[in-house]
Amino acid sequence: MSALLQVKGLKKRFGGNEAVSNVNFEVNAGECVVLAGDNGAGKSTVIKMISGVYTPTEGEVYFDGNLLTGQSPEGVRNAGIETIYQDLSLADNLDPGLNLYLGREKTKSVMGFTFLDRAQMRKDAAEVMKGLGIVVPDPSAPVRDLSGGQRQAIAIARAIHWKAKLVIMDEPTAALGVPEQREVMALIHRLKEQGVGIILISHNLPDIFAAADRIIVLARGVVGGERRPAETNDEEIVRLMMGATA
Amino acid sequence: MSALLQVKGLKKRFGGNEAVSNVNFEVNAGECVVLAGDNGAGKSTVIKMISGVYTPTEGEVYFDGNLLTGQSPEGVRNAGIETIYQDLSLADNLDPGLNLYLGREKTKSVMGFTFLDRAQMRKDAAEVMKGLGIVVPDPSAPVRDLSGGQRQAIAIARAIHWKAKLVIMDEPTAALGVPEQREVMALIHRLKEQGVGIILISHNLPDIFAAADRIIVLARGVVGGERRPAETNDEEIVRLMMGATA
Amino acid sequence: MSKTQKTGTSLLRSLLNAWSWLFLVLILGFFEIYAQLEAGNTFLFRAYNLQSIAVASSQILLLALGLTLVIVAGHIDLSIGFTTGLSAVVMALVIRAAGPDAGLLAVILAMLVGVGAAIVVGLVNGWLVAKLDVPSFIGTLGTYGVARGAALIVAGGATVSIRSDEARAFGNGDLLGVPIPVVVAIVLAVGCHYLLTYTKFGVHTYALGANRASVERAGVDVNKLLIKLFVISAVTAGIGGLVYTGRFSAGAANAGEPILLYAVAAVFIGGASLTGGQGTIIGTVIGAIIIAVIQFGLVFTGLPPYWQFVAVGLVIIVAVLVDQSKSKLTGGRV
Amino acid sequence: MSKTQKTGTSLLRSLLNAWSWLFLVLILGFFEIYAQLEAGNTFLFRAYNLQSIAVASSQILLLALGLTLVIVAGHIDLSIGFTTGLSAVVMALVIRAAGPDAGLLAVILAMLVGVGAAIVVGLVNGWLVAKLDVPSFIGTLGTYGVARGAALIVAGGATVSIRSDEARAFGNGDLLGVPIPVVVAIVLAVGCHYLLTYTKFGVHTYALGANRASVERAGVDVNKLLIKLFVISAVTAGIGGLVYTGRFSAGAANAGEPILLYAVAAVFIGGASLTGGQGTIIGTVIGAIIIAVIQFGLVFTGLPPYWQFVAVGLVIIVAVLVDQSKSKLTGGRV
Amino acid sequence: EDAKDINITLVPGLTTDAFYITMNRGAQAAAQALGITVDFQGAEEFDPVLQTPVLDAVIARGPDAILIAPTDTTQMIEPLRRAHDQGITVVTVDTFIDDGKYQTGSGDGDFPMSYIASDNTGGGRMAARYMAEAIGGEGQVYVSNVRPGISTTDQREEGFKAEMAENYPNVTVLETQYNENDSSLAASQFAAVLARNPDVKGVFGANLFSALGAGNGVEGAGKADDVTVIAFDAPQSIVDNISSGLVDAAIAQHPAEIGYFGVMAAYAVLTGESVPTSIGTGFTVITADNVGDENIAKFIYSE
Ligand SMILES: Nc1ncnc2c1ncn2[C@@H]1O[C@H](COP(=O)(O)OP(=O)(O)OP(=O)(O)O)[C@@H](O)[C@H]1O
Ligand SMILES: Nc1ncnc2c1ncn2[C@@H]1O[C@H](COP(=O)(O)OP(=O)(O)OP(=O)(O)O)[C@@H](O)[C@H]1O
Ligand SMILES: O[C@@H]1[C@@H](O)[C@H](O)OC[C@H]1O
Ligand SMILES: [Mg+2]
Ligand SMILES: [Mg+2]
Repeated sequence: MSALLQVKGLKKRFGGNEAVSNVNFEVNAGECVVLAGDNGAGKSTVIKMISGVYTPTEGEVYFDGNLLTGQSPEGVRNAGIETIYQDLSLADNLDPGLNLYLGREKTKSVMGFTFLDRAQMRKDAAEVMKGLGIVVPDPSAPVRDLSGGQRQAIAIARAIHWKAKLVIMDEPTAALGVPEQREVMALIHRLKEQGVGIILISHNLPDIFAAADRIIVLARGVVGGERRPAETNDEEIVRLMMGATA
Repeated sequence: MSALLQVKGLKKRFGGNEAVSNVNFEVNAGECVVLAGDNGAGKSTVIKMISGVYTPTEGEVYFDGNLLTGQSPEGVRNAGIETIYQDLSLADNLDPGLNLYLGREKTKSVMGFTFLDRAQMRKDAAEVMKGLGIVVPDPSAPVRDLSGGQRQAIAIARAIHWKAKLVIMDEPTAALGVPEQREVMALIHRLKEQGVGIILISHNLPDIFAAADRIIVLARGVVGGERRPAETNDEEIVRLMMGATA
Repeated sequence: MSKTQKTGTSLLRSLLNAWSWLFLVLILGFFEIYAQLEAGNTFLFRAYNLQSIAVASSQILLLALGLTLVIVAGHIDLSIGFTTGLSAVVMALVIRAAGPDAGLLAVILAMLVGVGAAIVVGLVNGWLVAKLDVPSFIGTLGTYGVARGAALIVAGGATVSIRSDEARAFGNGDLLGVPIPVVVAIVLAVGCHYLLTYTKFGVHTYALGANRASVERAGVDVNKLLIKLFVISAVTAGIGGLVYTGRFSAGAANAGEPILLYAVAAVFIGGASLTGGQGTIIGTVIGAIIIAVIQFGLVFTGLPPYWQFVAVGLVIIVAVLVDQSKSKLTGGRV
Repeated sequence: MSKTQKTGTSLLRSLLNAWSWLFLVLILGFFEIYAQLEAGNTFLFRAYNLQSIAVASSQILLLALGLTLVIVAGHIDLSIGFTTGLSAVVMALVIRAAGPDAGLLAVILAMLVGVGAAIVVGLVNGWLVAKLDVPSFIGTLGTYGVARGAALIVAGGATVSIRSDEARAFGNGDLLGVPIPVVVAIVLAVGCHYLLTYTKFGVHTYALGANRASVERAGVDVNKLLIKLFVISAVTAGIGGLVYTGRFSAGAANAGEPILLYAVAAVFIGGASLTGGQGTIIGTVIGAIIIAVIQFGLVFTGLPPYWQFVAVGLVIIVAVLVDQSKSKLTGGRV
Repeated sequence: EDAKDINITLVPGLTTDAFYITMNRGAQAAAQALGITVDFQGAEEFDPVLQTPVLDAVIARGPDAILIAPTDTTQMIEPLRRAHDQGITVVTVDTFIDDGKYQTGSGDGDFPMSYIASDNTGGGRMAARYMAEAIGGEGQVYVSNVRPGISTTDQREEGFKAEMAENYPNVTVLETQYNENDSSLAASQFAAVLARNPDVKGVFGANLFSALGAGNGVEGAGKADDVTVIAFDAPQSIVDNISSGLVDAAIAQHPAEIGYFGVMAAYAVLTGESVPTSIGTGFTVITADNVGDENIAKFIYSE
């Protein structure tokens, strides 16, 4: 059986700076691959090339055996890949319900006319966020007014709410409180059990070791090494991050 | 000797929602006070009332014995308080140097005319960030193009670059890599040694315990408890966050 | 730049939100009291006055409706003034070509062709902004020139006069006492309100105005969305041109141009912002009515013309201040 | 909405950045070739042509310079058209009051009073936007009306004609062959470029356009900054009024209004954006020159007037496309 | 100089007005008759700031003569002097510079060779006389105008008011209403004036859009029989409104004649003949009674 996701020779140049050079890896169904690496190593750039936000300078991505590269974010999402972006990518002027359903809004029909079902979406959002341990005081307020952690919870909720085959998470717990971080870790385990593939980016070593089936360390745009958690330890991972050769 | 900062009966209402109710605490020179609490507990709201971004609905803040409440962010900054905001508050279109010096730009004089000293500011920025373990590929690129951690490093650099008496840090390491997180922890210690007061907001329990002289736990807008690290442990802090009564 | 923002929610909510209502009521009250005390007659309680104001606001509104959507999306459409003119001229030309005995059918055909011409402008705008990434200010300023030139060239001059009772009835007739231009504007306003508030399209428009990445990454085809927005803007403006030709029995290339600024003002008085992501149709409707009421009311009070310029300026500022103070009260901003 | 953004850096960098130069050279080349082949004369190598184009661009530029700063800050100033008119009329009135033998001193005094009137408008704009939080579009639309009315009222009509050799020399004379209006525009352009690129004030302006919180929290008094910006905008527009009165020996209340749209277009062609945070003086200068060149060039080629509207529209779009394609090439956006 | 080499450029007050379009037709007719070429180049609005750069570019083309409707009496003197200084013959049509008295040896704007026009002030007076007769010599009327600062329309208003003041003491001229060339606003302004002055008897629309709007406002009020609308200029749309009774009369200038004589005068100067410094073309009042007449119909402007 071939891998769920295959990343082949990805490269990305911004002006004169090569942020990512020749990155290769695979993700299998039900597997959590952690992308680790220092700030500016190129992690977010790699996942944006997968999710369709950036076009790679070189290289291809295959998903379920099909070429994914060249697709728009829309195409990638429709193919079954959900992404939690590091910048959250929320519409600040909309409420949590609309952000949760953005692009896939719920509607109801009244006298032959289709109307957005704002109330239902709000209710659903409150529920999904409660599952993450977050209660929003006013569910009809725009997300601009929410706290950092509450906002991040919406971005997470949005990605896990759909039956995706692969979920990409770029530092999903960075702004979360302690209990919420634990919820997300539990969530990752549940997703894996359901056969969902996961790419997780994190700077938190305990989380990395707890979640990862494989750890891929990026250093200055190249893969510095790939380890199974059982085979390695904090120090080695940090050393790889700093650019020690594998 | 009275405390460096005194927070008295702060309250903040947003529409119908009371985000912060009656918060009191003090920070002494050379002391690091950690504000802990679950997402949406009101931590960021409290520090924004100190830094002049929000006007409190009720209550006052005294700094160095003088009333601070009512001052603009400008006045607060001039009084000697630097703040790292959770949203970083960077000017995305400017380079790291200009962001570092924003509001206090360096100039040089050429034939009687004053010019911004962009080159010097860029150099300084590169240096301060290097001290945090961060190298930016193109120091003249706008910070919009930087990675999440690189951006956070600039916000940190900006706050510590000035001889402040109090530094407020709202989740300063959330986006940082492992070595950079360690740098910031070391930095906090150095600042304390220099007699600088610190308010740190963090969701990272090890960091909280490593940095704090006192831990103040906020739960749903009220102070749930205050502990010295030596007197408490992870579980108790988390319990307090969840709203258990002290 | 962070201001209290308005996004479409329920009709009731929008109504309550829009304190501009209050201001509108205030100025209407002022003019009525003035009429009673000073002139011993009435301002409000005369069907003719209300009809005139309603028709004037509807002409502004027809440009402002589609524009509201474009502005909510964070863009601008400067071409609508001359799109109105193009559609007016094209409609007139088709009626003229159909000959003096052209009946209702010919007029309807002419209207369709007129709107068709407007749609072409909208498609070009959308294509420039979406596909070629031209900033909308420049792209639509370009099509402003092109539409203007095209209208003048096809008209062979400035105006094309027609004689058609059907067209004239469309512009000057009424439906149960409501002038047809007003009926048209109401129908389009309801349609645009529905689009902006109750459909996916509307949500995506608000999201686009706030943060393009949010909708793009959520899997929305932003290019298609942009093209639709500019076409809607062109269509409402184009319908404005049809109404113009009907009202004045002449299609004029510059039919909409003098109204453009008022249309933009109506959208902003209605709560939209240059940066996008906010604004409502209800707000725009109130904005257009406020403008029409003060234009009418100041003449009615007999204020000397130069002072009218000053007064209109002041009222526009105050209209927004009233709206602002409400956001302050409700704590929308801190 | 994320586009490649331009912020002021060094002069050289700005120059290199602005591919609009290239476009300008292209259209100049086109007109020259046309002139040589079709008419057997020259377009470029005649002082008269260059002077005419330079004067026309300088009149646009005087409105566009201060406006660039306001737009970079994320705002807009619609009032400048009539601020120009107000200052023109006030200058003319003072000269007239000084009598027929009024000398240079009276003219200088008149200019100061004229600019003073403009400053009042700028202060009001700044106060509305900064202190009362009125959106700049509405606030300056309001002062647009007020300035217009004020100009007409003080002028007691539309124009105030004067006879003053000094004023006339200011508008029509030259300095080493360079027309004085051009000299004035150059001096102001250099000043504005200096402000925007080399001073704290300029950095704060860019930051304000990108993210108000960034400058506010960095301890900058944003209200003061906004007031300064609107005053600068009013001052350059006001100086435009002085030049107008000098050129035409008359102050007209409408002096700046017909070129407002060109001024705004110049700023946007120069790389600014509706959302703020980008734009340069160099870009605006090129934008103004491009507009003046095509207007002059199209008449020069004898293109019929309606086709000129079309052509100007197309050239504006292409000017921006050229600039866009460069950002694409340099990978500014992905 | 060979006739076919003679080149004249006609610079109208604005290019998008039926009046000037018709003037151009007359000019082209003359050009054809003489075998010369006449170009048409102008600005989009009646405004000296916009007209000046067009004029500058026209001068750069080096025509033998410029036929121009200057957009301001003082403000266009300097720009036109540049043409004169280059040896280009200047003739003004429709409007004039300075005092309109040329070749007298005095005044800044003495250099144009001839001024061919129907005088706008006179047209305004004519409108006033017709209006006063139509309303029986008494009552309230007002002028619907474009915006302050357009010399032609300002002069029409001036003439209208002067005539009323001098000869019709029982006619009250109310405040002028400015409509920015927006017929819709002009219509709503009529409604407002009527609401304030229920007895208003007449409107003088100083240009096409003003009159169209006034006619529409009158129709909406159902006052077509009680309120007299007089239009200045006579494009087809106004004539249609006369037929339908919304507009009572139009003061038609003779733009085609102006254009024709303008070219003839310039040609004469260029070929060394003398021309009168001022040529007046008349007005024709078009009403429902004479609109069918062929001799009148020829004064309807082309659109
Ligand atoms: N749009 C862009 N334009 C130019 N350079 C960019 C852009 N995006 C990223 N970079 C640069 O590419 C490099 C990799 O950035 P990336 O965001 O992928 O890092 P990262 O590994 O996600 O870091 P972090 O942990 O801080 O989020 C950085 O040096 C960054 O400055
Ligand atoms: N501008 C605002 N308008 C309305 N409500 C707000 C606003 N800012 C914050 N809130 C609400 O106030 C509460 C406290 O928010 P705050 O940002 O202080 O939380 P926090 O403790 O910093 O959380 P986090 O750890 O997630 O950053 C939250 O429920 C939030 O939704
Ligand atoms: O007749 C013309 C008028 O209709 C236009 O509006 O302004 C210029 C005039 O000469
Ligand atoms: Mg990243
Ligand atoms: Mg927070």
